[in-house]
Amino acid sequence: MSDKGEPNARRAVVEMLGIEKSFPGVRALNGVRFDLYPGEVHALMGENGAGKSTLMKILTGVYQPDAGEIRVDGAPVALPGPNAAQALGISIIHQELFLMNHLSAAQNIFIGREPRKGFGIFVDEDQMKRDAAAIFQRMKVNIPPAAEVGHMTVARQQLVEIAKALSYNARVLIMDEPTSALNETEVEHLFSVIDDLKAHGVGIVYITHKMDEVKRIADRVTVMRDGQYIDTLPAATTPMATIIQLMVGRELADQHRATGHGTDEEMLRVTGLNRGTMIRDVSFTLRKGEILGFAGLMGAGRTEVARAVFGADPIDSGTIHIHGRERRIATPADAVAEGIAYLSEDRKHFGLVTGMSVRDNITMASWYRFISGRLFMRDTAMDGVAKEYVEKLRVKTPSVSQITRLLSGGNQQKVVIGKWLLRDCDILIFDEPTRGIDVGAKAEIYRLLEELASQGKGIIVISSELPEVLRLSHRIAVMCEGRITGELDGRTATQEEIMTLATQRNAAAA
Amino acid sequence: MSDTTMGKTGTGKSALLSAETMQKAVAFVVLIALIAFFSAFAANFATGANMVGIMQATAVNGVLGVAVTFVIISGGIDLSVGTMMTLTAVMAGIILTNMGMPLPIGIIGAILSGAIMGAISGAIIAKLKIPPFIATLGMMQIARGLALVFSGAKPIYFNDTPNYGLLSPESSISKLIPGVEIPNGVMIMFIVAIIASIVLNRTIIGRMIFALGSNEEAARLSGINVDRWKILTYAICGGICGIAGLIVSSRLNSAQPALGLGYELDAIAAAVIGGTSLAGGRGTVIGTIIGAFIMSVLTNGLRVMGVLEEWKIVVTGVIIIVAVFIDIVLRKRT
Amino acid sequence: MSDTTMGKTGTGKSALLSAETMQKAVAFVVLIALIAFFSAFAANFATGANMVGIMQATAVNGVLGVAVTFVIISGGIDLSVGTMMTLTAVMAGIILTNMGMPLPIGIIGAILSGAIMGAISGAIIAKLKIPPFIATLGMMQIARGLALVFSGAKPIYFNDTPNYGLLSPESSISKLIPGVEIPNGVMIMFIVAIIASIVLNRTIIGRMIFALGSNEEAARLSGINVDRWKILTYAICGGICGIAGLIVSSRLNSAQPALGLGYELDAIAAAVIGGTSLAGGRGTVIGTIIGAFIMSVLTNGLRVMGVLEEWKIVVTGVIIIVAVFIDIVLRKRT
Amino acid sequence: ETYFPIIAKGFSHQFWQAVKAGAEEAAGRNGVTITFEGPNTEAEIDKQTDILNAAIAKNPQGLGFAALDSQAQVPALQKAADAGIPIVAFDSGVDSDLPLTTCTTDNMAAAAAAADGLAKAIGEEGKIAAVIHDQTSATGIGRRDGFLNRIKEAYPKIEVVDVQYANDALKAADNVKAMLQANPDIKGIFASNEGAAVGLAVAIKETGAKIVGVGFDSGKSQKDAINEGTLIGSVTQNPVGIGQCVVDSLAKALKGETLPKVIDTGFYWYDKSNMADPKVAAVLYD
Ligand SMILES: Nc1ncnc2c1ncn2[C@@H]1O[C@H](COP(=O)(O)OP(=O)(O)OP(=O)(O)O)[C@@H](O)[C@H]1O
Ligand SMILES: Nc1ncnc2c1ncn2[C@@H]1O[C@H](COP(=O)(O)OP(=O)(O)OP(=O)(O)O)[C@@H](O)[C@H]1O
Ligand SMILES: [Mg+2]
Ligand SMILES: [Mg+2]
Repeated sequence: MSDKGEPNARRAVVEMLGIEKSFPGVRALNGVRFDLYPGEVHALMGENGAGKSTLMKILTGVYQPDAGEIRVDGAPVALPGPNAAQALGISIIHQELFLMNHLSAAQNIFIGREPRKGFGIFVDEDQMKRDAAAIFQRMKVNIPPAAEVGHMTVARQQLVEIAKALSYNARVLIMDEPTSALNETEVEHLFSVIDDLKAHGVGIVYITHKMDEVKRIADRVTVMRDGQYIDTLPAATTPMATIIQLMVGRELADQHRATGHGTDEEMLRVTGLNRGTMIRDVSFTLRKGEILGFAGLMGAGRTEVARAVFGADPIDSGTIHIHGRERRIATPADAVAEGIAYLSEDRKHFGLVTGMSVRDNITMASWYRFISGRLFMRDTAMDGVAKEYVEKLRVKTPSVSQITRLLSGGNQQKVVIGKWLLRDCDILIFDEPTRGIDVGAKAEIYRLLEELASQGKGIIVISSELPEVLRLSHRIAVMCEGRITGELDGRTATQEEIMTLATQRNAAAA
Repeated sequence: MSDTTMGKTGTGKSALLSAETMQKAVAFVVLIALIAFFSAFAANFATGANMVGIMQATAVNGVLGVAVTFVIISGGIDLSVGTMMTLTAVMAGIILTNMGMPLPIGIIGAILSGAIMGAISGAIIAKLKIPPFIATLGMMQIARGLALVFSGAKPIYFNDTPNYGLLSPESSISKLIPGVEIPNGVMIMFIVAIIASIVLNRTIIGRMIFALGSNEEAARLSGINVDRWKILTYAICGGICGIAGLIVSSRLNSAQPALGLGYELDAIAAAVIGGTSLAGGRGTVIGTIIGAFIMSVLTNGLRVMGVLEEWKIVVTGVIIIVAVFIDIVLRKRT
Repeated sequence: MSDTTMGKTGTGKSALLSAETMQKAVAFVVLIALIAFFSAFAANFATGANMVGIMQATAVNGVLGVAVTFVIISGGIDLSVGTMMTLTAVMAGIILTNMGMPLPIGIIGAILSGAIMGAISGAIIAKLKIPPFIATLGMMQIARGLALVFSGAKPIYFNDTPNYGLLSPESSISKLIPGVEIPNGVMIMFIVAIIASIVLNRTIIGRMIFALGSNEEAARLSGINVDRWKILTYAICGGICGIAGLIVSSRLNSAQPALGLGYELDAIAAAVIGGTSLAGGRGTVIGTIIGAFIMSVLTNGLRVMGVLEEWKIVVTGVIIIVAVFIDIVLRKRT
Repeated sequence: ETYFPIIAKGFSHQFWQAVKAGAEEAAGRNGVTITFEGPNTEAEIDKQTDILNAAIAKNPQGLGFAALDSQAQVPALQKAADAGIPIVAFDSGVDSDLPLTTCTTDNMAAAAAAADGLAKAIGEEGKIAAVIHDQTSATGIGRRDGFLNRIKEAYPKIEVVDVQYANDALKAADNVKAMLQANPDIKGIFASNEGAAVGLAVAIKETGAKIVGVGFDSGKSQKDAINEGTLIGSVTQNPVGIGQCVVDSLAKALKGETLPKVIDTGFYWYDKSNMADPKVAAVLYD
């Protein structure tokens, strides 16, 4: 079937043919095919909502296809549930984290497959912790197996998910945006694990929106668009531009660096902010028309700072000046009233009311504007405004009345962005704004942020992707272990400079 | 692009509408089936007088169901609705009988005292972060105890307020449209339901309640003053309990201080049978009213059929489960 | 690297342990404070006999609390524990008195019938996707009705089973250690608690229960047969209700078919006061036992102080809220 | 076919089951059918009114009704009377002329008899207490006040130190134990219904307290406790007789016989000495 870039003449371990899947109002997959050979990394790419996650959920028995055939080792199989897929050696790292928050890392990894003792009744916790520690060591990450997952950052939770998938020792491993919350080091460690798996003949499906990752590890690339199969190409010889063009069906502007800088007018001044051990004496300023990047390794405390400034978490000490005047911000409501917006890194839990419509989510922070007679909601007006933003941000949704939960991850992110754009705050804090967003949309969001800055807003961008920080920021604050370890000029900073500051652990002692 | 979006929005909206309609329709189907069954198999069931009796038996549970529907949609629960109703009835008794004030003050007093108690529950939940189940379990006891304290553990009669019967047993509508003997208590239930429905679906209060129930943290991080809306939600619930208190005490021409325990479970059952999700974020007032009717049709029908009391209890348990099951199955089909 | 990991594992473990210990300690602090208060202000409270009385008053609620703790940790709720207890007591009565079978068969019969009823609730919840609140609300009625049907709405006495008293009022331990007059019913409660604690924390069953309560969807996607474990959880809950049924009927030397309504709320309150989260995924059996003790110390203490019934109700409501509040505040501090 | 719905104040408790048994016996004798219904608790007055409405809807030939509130349900009864349905009240009356007769025993007088029994057993002096099954229902209030008034009027040397409320046997047992704890010098306790009396007996047994226990109603537990000496005696109304009276009276009314305004079905103090007395044994039930 596929004569392009096929690794060798071995038999495909997985083949999917003519897969169809519809959800109410959405044709998610339309005659999609896909195959995977042992020992290859097959990247699956496409814009938000192209159907990547859905295709993989079908392969892992989470969804049932409406039509089509799945073959494993050449034989047609039925996958009525996750069990069936696991039994065939297919395992997945889900895009949305599916973890049990009250259980420890080790308990999550081995859930349902616990090592037993005492006639198979009792769980052998020690054995389990040892096994988990071994997997973490292989991934070169430092997560205590007994730590409760609910207390971890999204990044660490993602690492636990990866560890869990690895623990199955599967023949087929599907990774749905495994690195969306990871920093460069962790990504490198993951890649070496992937290389190792490849060497052992494991077939890997790799879904990502990060082009450099595809170049780095993929053997073949399959591109999907609007629920349809577009093409399968060898990763090494195909120019990225071609792939992007296939994905989006149009050309994209080149990447470039930030130019100019903000005005001298100070919008936000944070002084001596402290919160437990997570935020230590953090001070910074944000100027009008400026994009201030926050860089750092996982757990550096950037999210903590953002949440504290936004009033989402209580602080121990510190003052916040807005437009030169000291303000007490105790709740997010205070913050929004002061013109601060915060886009959370965890959209599922903190960003969206997933049970409500796209319209209600986009207008949520601005509902007060859509009230007539002090009580009644002007739904038609809200529809109009929401439609405007759906078009502006190219949200892929059948209508603004669609329940947000049914949107793909990236489109959900756009809805949250839309919410804050509509609220029209002066100070915008974007925490991982492009997490899970495809290249096309990413460029649009960058353009949008720049436009907002040029309109005179102050913008803080927290991002774990260094190219993104460098691409956007006029100034870059780097954090390590709850402190700001340095500030760099965005026009001249390099990745190396940032990494140096981000790992300056002993700055604490000084 | 714009055109497609427009077109799709249209269908989306009507799809939503029909889903909502469907949800009510589901409970409605169960109700109609029950009525048809009893009409066929229980002699004397399908008489006008019995229908009025059923309506009257629905009024209190229906109003309490509406009260608790607000709270459940907001992601909470209120176990105190039954005893709160009693406490408000006692308050009305104190104001009208013991203090001899005019009727409107008694009405306002009952509703207001319910709203205040509800607001206290809400404040405990919002500010002290006590789970609603526990906060209102405590409030259920507090209201029950206070009702006994205030009334001196004796019924308070409304004999000095001759027009108190206007609130429930009398039928003002029958004076306008002779033959339509619907008691005022039932009319009040319908009016409460209509207003509640408008509040939930058309006003900012309702929108906030749905947002709280769907994802409170996301609402908070959108700059919404979550605590304030939560307190308001429980206050509304308490105020509606006050209306239930007026209906029940008007019907009995007395505030009975021990009544109300266990009513909370019936009210919650009515809401859930009517399609309100205990997880929050989903529900309709009309569904709750239908749910309350299902419960009282069932009780009445089994009684008219002469089913043994103990088997009646068993059957009621079974039907609660079956009704919700049918709701779930039919709703999934759409 | 490996070293650090190991080191952190160590701290992780002790941190987890101390968090758990803390949770129990919190409820314990409230309990001690209550006991200290009543010892100081209620004459005759702090006597050995009264302590035994309190323990005995705790036994039934404690065991029911443990039963419902399983279900709550798994993310569900069981409103039927009280009437299920009654039904199992009636089953024991039928087996022992009406059918004249030997005691062990009566014991097995009670526990088994509870487990079967529980499994039915679980199956309704898991297979028909009925919310636990509704499924067990229905089951609460069904069990209550069946208890009346099976018993003919009359108490069944255990006069023909002379050693039936062994299950609760008698004190076997006092024969071993004279002076320790702890009744067997209380000892059974402690044994149930210990076994339940081991099951929850050390066995695969417990792990699955925590997993279900923490994130059922994640558990399902991990290939766990969620339905089966859920049914088992409710079956365990029902079986433990059977033990409560034995204790209560042994103490009263009769199965009282009308008893049990309202006991479910006390059991749930005991669990929550003891730190079990109604959202699922978090809870301890020891906490529940302490919670049950808090409730009976409170009731007993207020009674011994001679507080008026109506005020006792109010105070109980307040203390339920305060106890959970202290739990939340102290837990946050750690 | 002649049909009488009998609406009681409850149905799951022993007392009401005994009334039901009497009513069924009389129904068989008179060749009529009956149903026997009641709300879950004696507080649910509105639910009882709903039951009454459903009963009226069935166009019965007669109606037996034990009103939970003597005033509140008169309008509902009026509906039955308007429909020409003969009404017989039982257990406690209603403030109205609607019922043709009332089959009742005076709760206050019966409780006074229990007070006499208790007073005599403790030598007419000392501290006593009471555990009442319901704080607000007519039966609970009647028995409590009947007991307390009698003590106050007739036995000046007896002091009532505590009155507690418990609606089932288990709670009554724990309640009595707490009461004994608070007042170790209590000489006697009165329990106002079967459940409370069972609880009282359990508590006396468990504490081994040397006190005089007096119960109310009947039932196997109580009879055994009296035989064993755990309780000294008890007062029983004649629930079986009440049930018979209701159905018999309705049957008579249909035949056009006139009925006295009140039919007192009586009550008996019983203890070890007279339990075997056929007159007493006849009104005791298991
Ligand atoms: N359960 C569902 N119900 C309804 N629609 C769904 C559901 N799951 C996915 N969809 C829709 O199917 C389409 C494909 O979604 P999918 O999650 O597979 O996209 P994706 O390619 O993974 O996108 P992303 O890169 O944003 O994660 C989207 O339009 C999405 O809204
Ligand atoms: N709920 C929590 N409980 C315990 N520790 C937490 C919690 N949330 C965050 N932390 C810890 O606080 C520190 C700062 O986390 P934060 O999320 O602010 O980092 P970040 O720089 O935003 O990194 P990320 O890229 O993971 O978002 C980390 O050490 C993290 O483990
Ligand atoms: Mg996806
Ligand atoms: Mg972060």
